[in-house]
Amino acid sequence: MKINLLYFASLKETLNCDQEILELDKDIDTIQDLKTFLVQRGGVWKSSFLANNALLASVNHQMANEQTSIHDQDEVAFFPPVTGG
Amino acid sequence: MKINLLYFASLKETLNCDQEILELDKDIDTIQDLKTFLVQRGGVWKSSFLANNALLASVNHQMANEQTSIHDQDEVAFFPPVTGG
Amino acid sequence: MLISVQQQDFEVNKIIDQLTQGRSDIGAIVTFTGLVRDLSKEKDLVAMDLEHYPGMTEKSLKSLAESALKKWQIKDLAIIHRVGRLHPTENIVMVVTISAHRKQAFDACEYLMDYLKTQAPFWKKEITRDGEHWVAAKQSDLKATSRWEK
Amino acid sequence: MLISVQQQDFEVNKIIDQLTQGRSDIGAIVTFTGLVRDLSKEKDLVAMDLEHYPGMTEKSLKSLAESALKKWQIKDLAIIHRVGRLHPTENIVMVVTISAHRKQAFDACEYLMDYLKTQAPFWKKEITRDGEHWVAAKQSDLKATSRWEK
Repeated sequence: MKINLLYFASLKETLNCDQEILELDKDIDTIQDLKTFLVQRGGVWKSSFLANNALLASVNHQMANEQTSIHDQDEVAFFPPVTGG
Repeated sequence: MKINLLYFASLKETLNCDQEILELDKDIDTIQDLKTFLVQRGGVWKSSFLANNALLASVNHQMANEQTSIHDQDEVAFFPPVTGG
Repeated sequence: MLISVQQQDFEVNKIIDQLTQGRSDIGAIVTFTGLVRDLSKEKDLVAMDLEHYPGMTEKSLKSLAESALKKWQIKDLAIIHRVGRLHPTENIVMVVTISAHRKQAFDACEYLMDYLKTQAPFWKKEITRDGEHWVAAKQSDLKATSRWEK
Repeated sequence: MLISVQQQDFEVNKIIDQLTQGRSDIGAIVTFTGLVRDLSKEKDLVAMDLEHYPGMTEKSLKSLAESALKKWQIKDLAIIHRVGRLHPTENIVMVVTISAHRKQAFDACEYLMDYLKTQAPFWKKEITRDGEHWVAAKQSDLKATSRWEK
């Protein structure tokens, strides 16, 4: 399946990446699976997605958690805790 | 002693009086004494100052109570509970 | 501190500008505006007469403002109250508080309105198609005020 | 309901006018305005960059607004949030609530601000003379939000 993956704020800068289209294996079902996949890239990816428990995720503009499932054509995003207002 | 006495809002209308200069006997020391004096006028004065426990009083622009003392040249006012804002 | 009892209308923007001008330490501005409303289905409220006690009203608002500046971490505040004849949808009162953080500005603004409603010598008379009547003081306003005394 | 994520500034008066136009059932208007402040004594904050998640931010504000309209007896509300580069003393955010009675307007406005601070995808980066850094989320904001869940 194919997903559109976005990164925001400090995470975007750390990864030096704001967006990518990802082809994923069928065994990646949830946000947790996706994080594990990203950790395997090593370097800043490993440190960002392994260590950072405060990291938030959304699927199709809805806040998500580790168990939220991912489907083909989804827009998934990772970002740090929000600080607007 | 001489005091300047003011009435406001519904009380002013009931008494049909907004202000009077009063010459008072020396035995009138407090707001309570003044109320008793006004009750003696009878009619609407009696009903207004005897029955109306919610009536508020001020002496020289400060909120007063039954025991607040009155002095020569004071500005005293009686009025119903406030309803501004 | 900006305190005014006046017949003419006020503009929220202008009061905010007056309070914040030349400051860079303000992170939060809270305003409350009270209006003449007509809640009856018949829309029978023609006007509202606002009476006050000249001299005492201003002093009472000033002393209320001073107590708020002591009680809350706010940088400044404004209280504007209109008097005379007002009509439905017209402004009656405005309170503005400015502070570094939002919680203090919110609390101070509510505190000021609660006390103003029960302590400042203003009286409302409603002019309706069926006649005139003085607005009765509300128990809920007294309760709202008492919560700050804990 | 008026929701906007925009680069340009807003005017409190105009937002209030838009919300209250043609209504005579409004007795209370509460506004909150959040500004860029420079609390440091050295006045070393040069600018604030507001990043957001286009698409999700608007949806998140809309769903927050809907929850407030359900939870509180308010007649309408506005949420305006600026994005892009802002400077000290400039407006960041404004929330307006209108209702018949003041308590509901105050509570709804605080509720909206608390949730906006912890739920809506905005991120602040401070540009100072010493460099840039992302603003950290505050524990106090999370606490402020949780009190509405009781």
